[in-house]
Amino acid sequence: MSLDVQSLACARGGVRILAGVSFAVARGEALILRGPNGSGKTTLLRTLAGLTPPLSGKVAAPPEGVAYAGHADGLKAQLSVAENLAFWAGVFGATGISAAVDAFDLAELLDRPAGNLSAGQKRRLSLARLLVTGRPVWCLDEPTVSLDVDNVARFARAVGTHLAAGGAAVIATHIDLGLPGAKSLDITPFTRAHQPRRPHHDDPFLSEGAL
Amino acid sequence: MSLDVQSLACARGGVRILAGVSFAVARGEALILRGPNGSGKTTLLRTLAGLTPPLSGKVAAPPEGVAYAGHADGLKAQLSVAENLAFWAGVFGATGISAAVDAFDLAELLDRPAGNLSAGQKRRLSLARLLVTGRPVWCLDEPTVSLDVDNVARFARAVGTHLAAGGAAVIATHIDLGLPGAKSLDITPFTRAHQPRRPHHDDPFLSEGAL
Amino acid sequence: MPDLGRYATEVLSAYAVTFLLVAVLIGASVWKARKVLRQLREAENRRGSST
Amino acid sequence: MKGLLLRDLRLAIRAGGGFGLGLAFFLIVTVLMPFGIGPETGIITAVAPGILWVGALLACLLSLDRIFALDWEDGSLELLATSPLPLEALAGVKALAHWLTTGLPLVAAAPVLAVLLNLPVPGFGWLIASLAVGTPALSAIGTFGAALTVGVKRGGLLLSLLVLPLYVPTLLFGAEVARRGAQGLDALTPLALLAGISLLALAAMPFAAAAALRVNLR
Amino acid sequence: MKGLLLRDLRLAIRAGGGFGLGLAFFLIVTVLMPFGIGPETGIITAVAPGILWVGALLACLLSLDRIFALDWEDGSLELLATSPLPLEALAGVKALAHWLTTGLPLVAAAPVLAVLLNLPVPGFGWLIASLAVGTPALSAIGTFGAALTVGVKRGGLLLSLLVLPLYVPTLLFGAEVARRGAQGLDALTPLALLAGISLLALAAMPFAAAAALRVNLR
Amino acid sequence: MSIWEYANPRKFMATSGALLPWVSALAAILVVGGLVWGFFFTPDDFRMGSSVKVIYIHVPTAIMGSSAWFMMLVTSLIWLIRRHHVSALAAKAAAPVGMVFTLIGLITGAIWGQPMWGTWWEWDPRLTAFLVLFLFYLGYMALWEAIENPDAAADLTSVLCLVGTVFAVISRYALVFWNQGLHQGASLSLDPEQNVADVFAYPLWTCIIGFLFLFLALVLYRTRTEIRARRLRALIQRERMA
Ligand code: HEM
Ligand SMILES: Nc1ncnc2c1ncn2[C@@H]1O[C@H](COP(=O)(O)OP(=O)(O)OP(=O)(O)O)[C@@H](O)[C@H]1O
Ligand SMILES: Nc1ncnc2c1ncn2[C@@H]1O[C@H](COP(=O)(O)OP(=O)(O)OP(=O)(O)O)[C@@H](O)[C@H]1O
Ligand SMILES: [Mg+2]
Ligand SMILES: [Mg+2]
Repeated sequence: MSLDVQSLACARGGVRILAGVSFAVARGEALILRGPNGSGKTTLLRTLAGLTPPLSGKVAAPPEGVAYAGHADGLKAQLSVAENLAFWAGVFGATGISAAVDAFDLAELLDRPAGNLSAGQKRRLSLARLLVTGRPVWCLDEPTVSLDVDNVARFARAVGTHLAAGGAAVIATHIDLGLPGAKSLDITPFTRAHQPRRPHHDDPFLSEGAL
Repeated sequence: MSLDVQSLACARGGVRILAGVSFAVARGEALILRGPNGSGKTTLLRTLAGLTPPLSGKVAAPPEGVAYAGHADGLKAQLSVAENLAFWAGVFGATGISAAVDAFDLAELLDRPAGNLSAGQKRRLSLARLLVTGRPVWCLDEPTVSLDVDNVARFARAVGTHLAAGGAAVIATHIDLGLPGAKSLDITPFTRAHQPRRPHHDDPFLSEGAL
Repeated sequence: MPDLGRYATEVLSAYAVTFLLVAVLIGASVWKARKVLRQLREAENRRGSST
Repeated sequence: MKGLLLRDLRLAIRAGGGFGLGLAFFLIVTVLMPFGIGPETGIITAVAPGILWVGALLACLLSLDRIFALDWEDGSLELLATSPLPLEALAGVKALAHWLTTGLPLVAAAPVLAVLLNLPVPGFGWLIASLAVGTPALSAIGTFGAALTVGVKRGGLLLSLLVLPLYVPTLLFGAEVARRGAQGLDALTPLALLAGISLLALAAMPFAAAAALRVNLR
Repeated sequence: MKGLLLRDLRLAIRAGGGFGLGLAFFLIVTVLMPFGIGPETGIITAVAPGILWVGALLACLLSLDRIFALDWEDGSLELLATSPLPLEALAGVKALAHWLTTGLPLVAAAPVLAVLLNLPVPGFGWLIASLAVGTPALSAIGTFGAALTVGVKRGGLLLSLLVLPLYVPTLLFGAEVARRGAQGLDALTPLALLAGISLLALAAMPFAAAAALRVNLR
Repeated sequence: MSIWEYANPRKFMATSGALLPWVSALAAILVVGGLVWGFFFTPDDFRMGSSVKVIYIHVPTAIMGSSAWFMMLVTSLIWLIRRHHVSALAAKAAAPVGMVFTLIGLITGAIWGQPMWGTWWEWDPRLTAFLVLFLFYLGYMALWEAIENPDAAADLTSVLCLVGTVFAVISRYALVFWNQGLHQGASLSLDPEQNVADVFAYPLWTCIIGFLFLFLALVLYRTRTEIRARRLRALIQRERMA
C-alpha cells in the first residue's frame, strides 16, 4: 500500500475544511480528486505532502516521502530550464535530467531562462521536476493548468509510466486527464457543509456556551 | 466594428513572435484564439490591450479601450473580495459591483480577504472585475484556468450577456468554453516557424552579413 | 630617473595606481571583446551551416 | 485617484502596520547610532541633526520597493496601466501615499527622537520644518527609482543604489537646516533651497516615473 | 546542499549583481553620513567606526528579505520543505550564501571606506577583524528574522524592526572593537565577546529559523 | 549623406574599425609622451616640490571622468529622441571607462592630498561632487546589468542619466553651500594670472589630449564589442525561437 489515509481532518489557516477523509492508493494506482472550487482539494493535498499537519486522523506515506506540485510553479526566472531541473535533481539526489527533459519535450528550451517561458512551457518544466524527484507518490494540484491538448496527453503518458513503474499518484483536477484505470474521489461529502454537527470541536474556543 | 487588427507583428522581450495577424471582431462577436503552448497568444493579447507596442501593423480599438485579464489575477490578498471589486469599480468609474457579484456568485465570499480564497475562487473574483470595467472589448488570457465545470458555464453566461449587450471578446484558451456562435482563430500560421524568411528584420542587429 | 625627494612614495604610487587601473580597464575590454567575437563567430557559423 | 490613494493607505495599514513601521525603524536607527558612536554626549549632540536626517532617509528608502513591486507581482500594475487612469497620475498618487505612510509620521515623531539625542530645544522647529519640506522630495525621487527597478525581482539594493545619489542635495540642505537651526544660525536660506528641490522633484518626477513604468510594462 | 549554495550564489549574481550591490550600498551610506553630519573632519573621525559598523549592518539588513522571500513567492520553499533536505540545513546554507554575498565583500571593502572617514591607520586591522568576526552573526540572526517574516508580503520594514534589536549586541561589541582599535586601546576583550556572540548565533540560529519556517509553511 | 548614417551598426563598425588604430596610436603616443615629458623633463614646483608630477595624471583623468558622463548624457538623448541603437550602446560602453577615470582621479587626488593638505580625504565640495559622480556611475552600470531586455535597459538607463545629471548639477551647488573647500580652482583658465607656469602647462595639455584620445579609443573599442554582443544576443534568441 503506497498511501493510506484514515479519517483525516485537514485545516487551512486554522479553519477545519475537511473531516473524515479515508482512502488508500496502492502502487500502480492513480486517484483523481474531484470537487467544486473551494471544496478543499488543495488543502487535502498539502496535508498529504506533509506541509500542513492534520487536525486528526493519519496519513501513512512510504518512507521515501511524497513529491508535491502545487498551484505555484517553483521556478527561478533567472536560471535556465536546464539549471532549474539540475538543481532539483541535485536536491533529490537524482542522476540525470534527460528522462525528464524527454518526457516533457523540453530539449529545445533547455538554454532559455525560465522567466522567458510562456505559461504552458513553465508548467511543463515544473511537471518535469516530478520525474527527477524519484519519489513513489505524486501529489499534484491541477497539474494541467494552461497546458494545451498535446501536452495534457504528454502528461498523461508520464503519469502512466510512473504508475507502471510501481508509483502512485493523487491528482486534483477539473478536467478529464485521459488516465484510463484511475479511480476518482469526490471530496464534497467530507466538507463542512456535508458533515454532521459535532459536539467536539477542533478549535478550543468554539466549544458550546457563550463566554 | 469593435476591434480591427491589420497585419500586426508582435514582439515579446524584443523578439518577434507573430507577424501578419489580421482579423476583425464586430460588436456582439467573440473570437477564440487557439494555438499550442508558446505560440504567442499571450503576446498577441498584450499587444491588443496596448501593453506592448506593436512592431508593425495596427490595432483599431474603440475609444473606450479594452479590458484585459492576463495570467495573473491582480488581486490584493489583504483586501476583502468586496474591497477588491469596489476598487476596480472606482478606477473605471462604475456605479456598483452587485451585477458582477451576482454573475460570478461571489455574494458569500464578499467579506473574505482575497488571500484566503482557493485558486478557483480567486479566478472568479478576477473575472468579475471585467464586469465593472464597463469596457466594450474584453481580451482574456485563459480565463477559465482552475475553474470547475459549473463556473466555466457561469463564465460562458457572463460572456454571452456581454456580447448580447453589444460587447466583443477575444479569448485565448485551450479548453472548450461552450460559447455557441464564437469564431475561432488558430494563430499557428502567424508564428515565426510558419513565416517565410524575410530579408528585412525587425532587429537592426540581425541584418545580413557578419560584423 | 629624476630625484623625487620626499614625495617619492606619493608620486610613484599615484603613477602605479593609474597604470594598474588603466591596464585592468584595457585588459577587461580586450578580454570581453575576444570572448564576444569568438561566440559571435560560432553563432554565425551555426547560422551559416543551418541555412 | 482617490480610490487608489485609499486603497494604498489601506493596504499599508493592513500589510503589517504601514504607518508604524517606518516610524519604528526611524526610532531604532536613532537609538542604535549612539551604540555605534559611543556614549559621549557632546559628540552625539553635534551629530544629532545629521543622524535624524539620515535615519529619516533610510526609513524612506526601506519602504520604497513596496511602492510598485507589489502591484507588479500580482498583475495589478498591468491592469492599472490599461485603466482610464494616466500613469503620471498613478505615479503621483503612489508618491503621495508613500509620503503619507512614511514621511508624515517621521515629521511628527522627529521632536521626540530629538530629545533622545539631546538636540537643543530651539532647533526643534527647524528640524520639523526641514523634514516637512524635505521628505516629499524623498518620496517623489524614490517613486522614480521604484518605477525604474519595478521589473527587477527584490531589487531593493539596486533601488537604493540608484536613489541614494539622487537624495544627496535633499539630504545636504535638510541636514543643513536642522544643524543651523540647532546652532541658532540663519537656516532660512537652505530651507528655501530645500523647498526648491522638493518642488522640482514633485513637478518632474511623476513624468519620469511614468516613462519608466511604460518601458517596464512593455 | 552544495547545489543549493551554488544556486543561491548564482541567483544573487544574476539577479542584478549580488556581490557588488551590498558593497555599493555600504559605500553610499558611508558617503551620506558626512553629508548629514557636516564636513568637520574631527567629528567625522570620532564617529567613523560607528558609521562603518552601522553601514555594514544596514547593508546586511537591506538584503535580508531576499533570503527566503523569493523562494516563498514562487513556491520553491514548499518544494524544498518536502525535499530530503532538512530545513535546518536549508537555513544554514541560506545564511552562508547571504554572508558570502554580503558580509564578505563588506569586510574586504571596509579599509577603503575607512580612508574616506579619516580613520587612523592603526585602526584598520581592528576594523577588518571586527567585521570579519561580526558579520557572520549578522547573517545568521538575519536569516532567523527572514524566516519569521517569510509569509509577510514585502515585509522588509517589519523584518528590519524584528532584527534590529537582535543586532544590538553585535553592533555594540563590533563598534567597540573598531573604536578601541582606532584609539590604540586594548580591543581584544570586546573582540572575544563578539566572537562569542557570533558562535552562539551560528550554532543556534539554524534551528530557530527552521522552526519558524515550519510554522510559516503550514 | 547625413551624420546619422553612422548610427547604423554596420556603417559604424566599418568607420570605427578604420579609425581605431589611428586613435589608439595617437592615444598611446600622447599619453606616454606627455607623461614622460612631465615626469622626467619638468622641474619641481617651488611650493609643491616633486609632488606636482601627480598633476599629469590627476587633472586629465579628472577632466575625462566628468566629460565621459557628459558624453553619456548626449548619447542617451540621441537614443531617446532618434532611437539609434549604436548611440545607446556607446553610452553603455563609455560608463565603465568614465568610472575608472573617475576612480583614478579620486585615488591620485587622495594620494596627492596627503602631502599637500595633510589628509587623504577632505569633504571638500569638488572632491565630494566627484565622489557622487562615481556613485552615479555605479548605479548606472548596475541598472544596465539588472535589466535583461536591451532596449528597455537602454530606455531606463537613459532616463536615469537625464535625471541623474540634473541632480548631479544640483548636488554640486548644494555641496558648495555646505562646505567651502580646499581644492584648487581652475589652473588652466583663460586668465593668465592664475595659470600654472608654462613648463607644467605644455606637458599637462599633452596629457589631457592624450587621455582624451585614450578615452575615445576605449569607447570606440568597447562600443564595437557591445554591438557584437547585441548581435550575438539577437542571433541566439532567434536560434532558440526557431
Ligand atoms: C581625493 C582628492 C581629489 C579629488 C577627488 C580631486 C578631483 C579633481 C577634479 C574633479 C578636478 C577637476 C577637473 C576638471 O573638471 O576641471 C580636479 C582638478 C585639479 N586638482 Fe584635484 N582632486 C583631488 C585632490 C587634489 C589635490 C590634493 C590637489 C593638489 C594640491 C589637486 C589639484 C588639482 C588641480 C591643480 C586641478 C586642476 C584644476 C583645473 O585646472 O581646473 N587635486 N581635481
Ligand atoms: N489561507 C486560508 N485561510 C483560510 N481559508 C482558506 C485559506 N486558503 C483557502 N481557504 C479556504 O479553504 C477552502 C478550501 O480551499 P482549497 O484551496 O483547498 O480549495 P480547492 O478545492 O483547492 O479549490 P480550487 O479548485 O478553487 O483550487 C476554500 O473555501 C477557501 O476559501
Ligand atoms: N519575456 C519573454 N522574453 C522572451 N521570450 C518570451 C518572453 N515571454 C514569452 N516568450 C516566448 O514567446 C513565445 C510566445 O509566448 P506566449 O506567452 O505569448 O505564448 P502563449 O501562446 O501564451 O503560450 P501558453 O499557452 O503557454 O500561455 C514563447 O515561445 C515564449 O517562450
Ligand atoms: Mg486548489
Ligand atoms: Mg499564455
